Amino acid sequence: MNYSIALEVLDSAVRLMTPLLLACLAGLYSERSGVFDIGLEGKMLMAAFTSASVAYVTGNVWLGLAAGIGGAMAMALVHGLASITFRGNQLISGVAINFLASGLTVLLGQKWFGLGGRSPALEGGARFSPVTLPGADALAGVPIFGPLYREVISGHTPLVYVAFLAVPLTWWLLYRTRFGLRLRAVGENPASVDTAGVSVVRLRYGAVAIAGLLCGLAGAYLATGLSAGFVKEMTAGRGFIALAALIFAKWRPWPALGATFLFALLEALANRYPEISLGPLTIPSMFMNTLPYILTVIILAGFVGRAIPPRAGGQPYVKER
Amino acid sequence: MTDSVQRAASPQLDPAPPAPPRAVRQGLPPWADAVLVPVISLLLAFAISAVVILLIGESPWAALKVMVTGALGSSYGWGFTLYYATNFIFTGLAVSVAYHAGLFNIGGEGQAAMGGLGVALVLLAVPWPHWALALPAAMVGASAFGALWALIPAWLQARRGSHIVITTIMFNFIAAALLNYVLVNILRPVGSMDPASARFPQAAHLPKLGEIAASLGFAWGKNTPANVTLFIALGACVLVWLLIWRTRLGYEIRAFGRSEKAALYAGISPTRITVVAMLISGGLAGLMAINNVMGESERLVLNAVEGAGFIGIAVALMGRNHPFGILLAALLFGFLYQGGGELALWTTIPRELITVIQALVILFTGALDNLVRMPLERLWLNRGRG
Amino acid sequence: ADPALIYDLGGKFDKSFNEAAFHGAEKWKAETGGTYKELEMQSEAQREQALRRLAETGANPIVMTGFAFGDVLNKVAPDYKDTKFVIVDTVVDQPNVQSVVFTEEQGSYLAGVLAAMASKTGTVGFVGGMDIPLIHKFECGYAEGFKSVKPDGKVLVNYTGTTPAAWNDPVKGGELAKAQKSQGADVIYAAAGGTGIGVLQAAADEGILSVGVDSNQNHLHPGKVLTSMIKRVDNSVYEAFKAGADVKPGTRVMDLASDGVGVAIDDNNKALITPEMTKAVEEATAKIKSGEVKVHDYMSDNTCPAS
Amino acid sequence: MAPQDLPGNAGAAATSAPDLVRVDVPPAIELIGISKAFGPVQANRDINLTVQRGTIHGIVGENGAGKSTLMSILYGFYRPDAGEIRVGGQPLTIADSQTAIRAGIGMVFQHFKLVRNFTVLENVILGAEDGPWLARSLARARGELTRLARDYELNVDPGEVVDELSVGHQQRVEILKALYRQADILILDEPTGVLTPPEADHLFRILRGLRDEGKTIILITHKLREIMEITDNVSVMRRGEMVATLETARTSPAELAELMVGRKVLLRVDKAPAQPGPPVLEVRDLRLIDPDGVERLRGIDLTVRAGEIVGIAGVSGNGQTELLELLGGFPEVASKASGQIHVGGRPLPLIGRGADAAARRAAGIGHVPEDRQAEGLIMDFAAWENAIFGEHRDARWGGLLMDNDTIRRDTAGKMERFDVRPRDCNLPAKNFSGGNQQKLICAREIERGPRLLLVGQPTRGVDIGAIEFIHRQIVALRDTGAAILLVSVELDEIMSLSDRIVVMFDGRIMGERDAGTTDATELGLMMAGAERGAA
Ligand SMILES: Nc1ncnc2c1ncn2[C@@H]1O[C@H](COP(=O)(O)OP(=O)(O)OP(=O)(O)O)[C@@H](O)[C@H]1O
Ligand SMILES: Nc1ncnc2c1ncn2[C@@H]1O[C@H](COP(=O)(O)OP(=O)(O)OP(=O)(O)O)[C@@H](O)[C@H]1O
Ligand SMILES: [Mg+2]
Ligand SMILES: [Mg+2]
Repeated sequence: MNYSIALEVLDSAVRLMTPLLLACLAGLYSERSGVFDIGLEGKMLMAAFTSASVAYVTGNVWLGLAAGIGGAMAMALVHGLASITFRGNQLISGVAINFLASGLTVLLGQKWFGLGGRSPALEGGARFSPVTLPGADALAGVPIFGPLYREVISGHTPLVYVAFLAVPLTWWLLYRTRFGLRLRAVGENPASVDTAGVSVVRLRYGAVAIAGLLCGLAGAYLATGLSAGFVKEMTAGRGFIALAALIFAKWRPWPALGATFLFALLEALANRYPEISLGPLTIPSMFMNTLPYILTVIILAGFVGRAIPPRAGGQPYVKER
Repeated sequence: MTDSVQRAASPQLDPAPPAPPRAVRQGLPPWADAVLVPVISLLLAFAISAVVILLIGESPWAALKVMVTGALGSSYGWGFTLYYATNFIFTGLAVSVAYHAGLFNIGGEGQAAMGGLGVALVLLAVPWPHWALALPAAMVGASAFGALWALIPAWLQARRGSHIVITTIMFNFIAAALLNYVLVNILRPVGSMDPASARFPQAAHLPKLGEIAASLGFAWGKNTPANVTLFIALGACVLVWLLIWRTRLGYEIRAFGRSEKAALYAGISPTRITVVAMLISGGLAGLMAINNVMGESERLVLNAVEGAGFIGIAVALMGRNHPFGILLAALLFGFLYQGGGELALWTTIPRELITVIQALVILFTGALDNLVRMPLERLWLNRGRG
Repeated sequence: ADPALIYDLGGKFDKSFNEAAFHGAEKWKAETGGTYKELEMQSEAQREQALRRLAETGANPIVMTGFAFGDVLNKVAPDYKDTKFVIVDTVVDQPNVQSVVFTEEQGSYLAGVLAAMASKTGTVGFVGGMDIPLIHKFECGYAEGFKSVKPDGKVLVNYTGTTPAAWNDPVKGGELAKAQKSQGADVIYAAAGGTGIGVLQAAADEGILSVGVDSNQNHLHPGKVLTSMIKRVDNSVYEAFKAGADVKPGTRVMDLASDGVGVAIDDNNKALITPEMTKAVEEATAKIKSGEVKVHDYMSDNTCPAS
Repeated sequence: MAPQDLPGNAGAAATSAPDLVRVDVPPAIELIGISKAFGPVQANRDINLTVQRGTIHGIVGENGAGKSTLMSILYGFYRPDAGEIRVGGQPLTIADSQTAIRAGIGMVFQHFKLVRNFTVLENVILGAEDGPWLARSLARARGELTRLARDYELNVDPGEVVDELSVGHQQRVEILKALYRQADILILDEPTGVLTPPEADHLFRILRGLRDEGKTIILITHKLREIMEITDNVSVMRRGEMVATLETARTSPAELAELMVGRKVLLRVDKAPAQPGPPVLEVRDLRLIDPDGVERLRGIDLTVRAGEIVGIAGVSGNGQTELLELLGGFPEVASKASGQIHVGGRPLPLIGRGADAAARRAAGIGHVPEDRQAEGLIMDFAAWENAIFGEHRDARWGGLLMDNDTIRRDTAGKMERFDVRPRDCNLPAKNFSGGNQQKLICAREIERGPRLLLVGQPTRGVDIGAIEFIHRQIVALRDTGAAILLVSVELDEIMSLSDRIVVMFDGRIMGERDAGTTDATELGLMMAGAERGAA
């Protein structure tokens, strides 16, 4: 594998990891606040749908983005109601949200566009277009770094940069601000927050809303950045992979970056090398497609110790002595 | 799903918990809690579904009629409803056994798919003379393959600390790939377009409930897929109930699921319970293949599970992880599946409406039940006081 | 009796052959003013029942799309001797069944010829949905056609996945197209349902050409889709409906000769098709029709000589 | 751990009796007609209470009497159904803890409300940050903490993670939290339940210091000795009602106990001298290294004979927990152990196969674990299920299927004999009070008739009535000839229950004393690590 191929694979990995990273960070906020979220998939899907629909109707991708965020936030609100206000089972709520999004997107899409749940293709201003970072061309001549900057770092749609910036931002928010301190506390021991006179409910809603926002970005990126419109079930399990990455990363922002990058890199490699010949044996495509999942299991078994989730996660907060 | 999920069943796993939260019992009588709350929640879910149907410009009343008559209005409808319910009973039980051990098994989909492979291999390998002989063998094949598919994640969880939620998700993908490969390259008869195995021998045909009825001299559910597996599923409910609430193993599973520390105090081995519970769970999921692969399609097709593994999660959670609750929840989902299928078949309403209705049912009965319970409790208390 | 049409699990609007079938039925409806019943499958278990219920309500003929019906139809057809069934994409040997099969390899061959001539790099790509025999049939014909023009050229092949999501993952489709482009492919043929949408989109974005499948997808990105390998499922449905109860049982091979398959040339891609290309396609068509060129059918032996 | 060698000027100031309080100052707290119900449970009924400024006010009452509820209402954690609260003479509606904090009220809960993976500093500023950015708050808090530590002897390392702190230090963090918020009125709910005697003494010095500063302190405790020692006034609660408020100087422990329980209570353990038989438990050179590589047991030698109670005294965290867990068959996973354990003359494997809790039970060991809620019981299980926990494999409980009726009948008998209330074996364990949970465990472990009973902290957080009962049962078991190894951080309990006392410090046995001849001072010195065998 020479350098330019490596760059192409990396470039692909960056694109593929963006929705995973956004969703993973979404899960991070929610779960760090003590609200488990297996509804990442559903929120992303809803966002992909609403963003594509509105972008198509208005021809403006930014309005689409706003709608995507709105769609995911609506789902997040449902999750918040169920798991915070009504202290319901967070897992069931997450499962329900996945089903709800899967059904509603097609139902509404069919009603509006009559294309069996697909949205019409987006064109021009209804899609995100790549941005060329300053100096990308000027630096192209610099050995090693020049091509890396031009091919891998520059030339993505804005949401990619948003996703990458979200990592340090999340770290900073989590560990350097009052909000972050309280957020981490409420996921570990909500009573400590409550007795300190801070509202557990408000904090958790805040976290769940941020999760909605980030899922909105992820979904919008899928529909208006990576592809040009909505196709039913287009999230294709990415919400679950993001969840796996979150556990992998042990609920921390920088490792989340690493984990999602690893997943994306494995997928990009499998895309680039759909069949690998090992002498007489050719690994069939089915297994190359599954390679990322197999490797995940191996890595988990070999290198990652026990992942301890936020202590209060999954349990509704009830005042006790 | 996260540890979130994996340990969700057991909040007390926290090594040094302060006083555990006490279930705030506020005087709602048990029958109201068990019947009234779910029924009202269900009605709420249907009411919102009606709004959704109105939104897409259809008549909720007509839709309801199609669903009810299609699923429950005839022996034909029941024949399907029971068939789907049978699938969901198995996957629901599978999820619940693991859940009692504090393990969140989202791998039902893959385990059921592998169960199908087990059934196919058993039935194609031997020219079975009679279904009564083939059935036990196929059950062994199905549960063994399902259990095997759960064993690896279980072992990794117990020994390597790999999170069972991730590994079971991954194993769903790996099972799909394996099946894809085996069906296309090994089990597919030469010249066949269909990535499916050959038909199982005619003698291995499981009696359909309709056929049994016909042989008893009355017409019921002719040509519907419900078959004798239903009885196996009912038997499984009873056995799981006995296992969980009557055997020492079940006792240990429940104890471990609620507190690992306490389990150690009582001399219960975490590794053993994790592995055994997952083997049983995977075996149950695998057994679903008796219904859909051996009983219905009589050959193994790609994606034979059709999401029943995931529905099993909802069924188990809604059935409060109790076999009887799971039976009821499976029937409810069987009804939704069949009624919704009829709706999509015979009206212009897209099939995704069923998905939405399912989602609302799961949401209201499973996660928003306090929305109903809280006001009811207040009502009860006031009545009690006044 | 009214005719009936059953769509396979992919659904009526799969942008693929179910949708083509729908268009055929609609054409018949528009022409004759008749009415027809239509059903979309919801689950594997419904196939048999759907057939029986339609047969019992007197629908005739009953047309179904997809090889997955083959097994069930074999069982059901004998029970309804007076009803005619038409199955698309596989052969069912029953006296009241018409089996319509398409020589996708021939249409794909022509697409391969065009791709080879349009390609400047000598490398083209193929993106399939799932790794199943039907899709290999497309792949193999395409590769053969391509090699007939550029024997030393290269065909890159990717399959999307192993779960049903493989048919609905435009993001992955786009990524695969980009990966193929980076390996030099400048024409990419997608046989992958909703995933193909992403392939065509990415090809258009990346300034390379793509080839659509099943129905005419040239209009999706005018001037950027080289052509579409069309499979006239619509025609077969239309004809079955028109024949009504007099549908002829037996196997109907929809090949190039009977205009069952072909490549779409219309206003959207006119500019891309040079006169030489037109000529090459015409020649190949003639040779295939005459039997001078025999396009290999992957299904016959599960191998592909061209790859 | 600071033993009693600190200057005790607090003692001199302790003379500030209530009559010295100037009457023109309004009381710090007035509660008027407070009622609170949890569903059908009336936790507080029409409670009136006045707490004078600058005093230490004790509140006593049985488990479930409503003490914590009342204080939680004052702290804005619960809303009262009826009643009025006045703080400093002004009526105040305390809608949430924020209001209480602003009114100068701080509370240290029975179960600490700390974030275990946060540092001390982070815990202290949580909810009282100076602004949206942490750096400023942290810097200010660090300075403030240094000042508080100096002024009140509240030394804790601000950078330490709370999980790593001893319970006593965690409590200091809770107090620091309140002081950092400038609390004038400090409520402490059973603060000494988890403390060692030196830690408790230290706490009391701090409390006296705070009082002398003019702060008001409300102290809930089950230990009448503490009430007598430190409070100025004391209120007694029973079944949700306030039955009396007395001047401490004018009452006695016996009177308080009777007011609390409604009957006379024996405050001393009444037991015959031990008749030691042959050795039952022999431990030789036992060592344990925990998974982090820390050596927790450093060569323990110990013998317990039939018919005697050997008490292990020691500040918690000196290896007692590890010793009990290792003997009980469930040391922390991945620990390493060496040495010998003999029970009844037969050697037992230390760790791994054949050394799990089930094998230990088979060898005749019973175990009342230190942490009843996390180890001894499954809180969601019904009492009858818990009553066989650990011995559920026994053939008495049925064959292939368990015979639940037999188990229920058996449990009902145990609950009867051990006075577990309410006497409903179908109730989940979590619905029993702490004392009754402990009685259930004792019933299970004692009635098995073990030849050796391991007992860890048997009466932590348990009220007087239940303590009395549990102690009597342990003595009764001894009198049947069983060997008993008791671990407790309550020096009182160790001294009154044991026949022989050994002191553990830093994973070693510091020495052995006869219970009849030793005293608290001697033991206290050994617990603080004074030379082996010295003193
Ligand atoms: N949620 C509840 N539902 C019903 N009854 C309860 C509940 N919580 C407590 N009780 C009852 O209230 C009584 C007193 O329990 P309480 O909560 O005071 O325990 P506790 O004494 O605080 O335990 P600890 O020893 O830890 O302090 C018990 O008899 C118990 O049965
Ligand atoms: N959140 C709650 N929900 C239901 N019941 C409660 C709750 N909190 C307290 N109770 C009940 O109110 C009564 C009084 O409880 P409280 O904790 O105030 O007693 P306490 O005097 O502090 O007991 P202890 O000495 O054990 O701490 C008990 O019966 C208890 O079970
Ligand atoms: Mg209490
Ligand atoms: Mg209390």
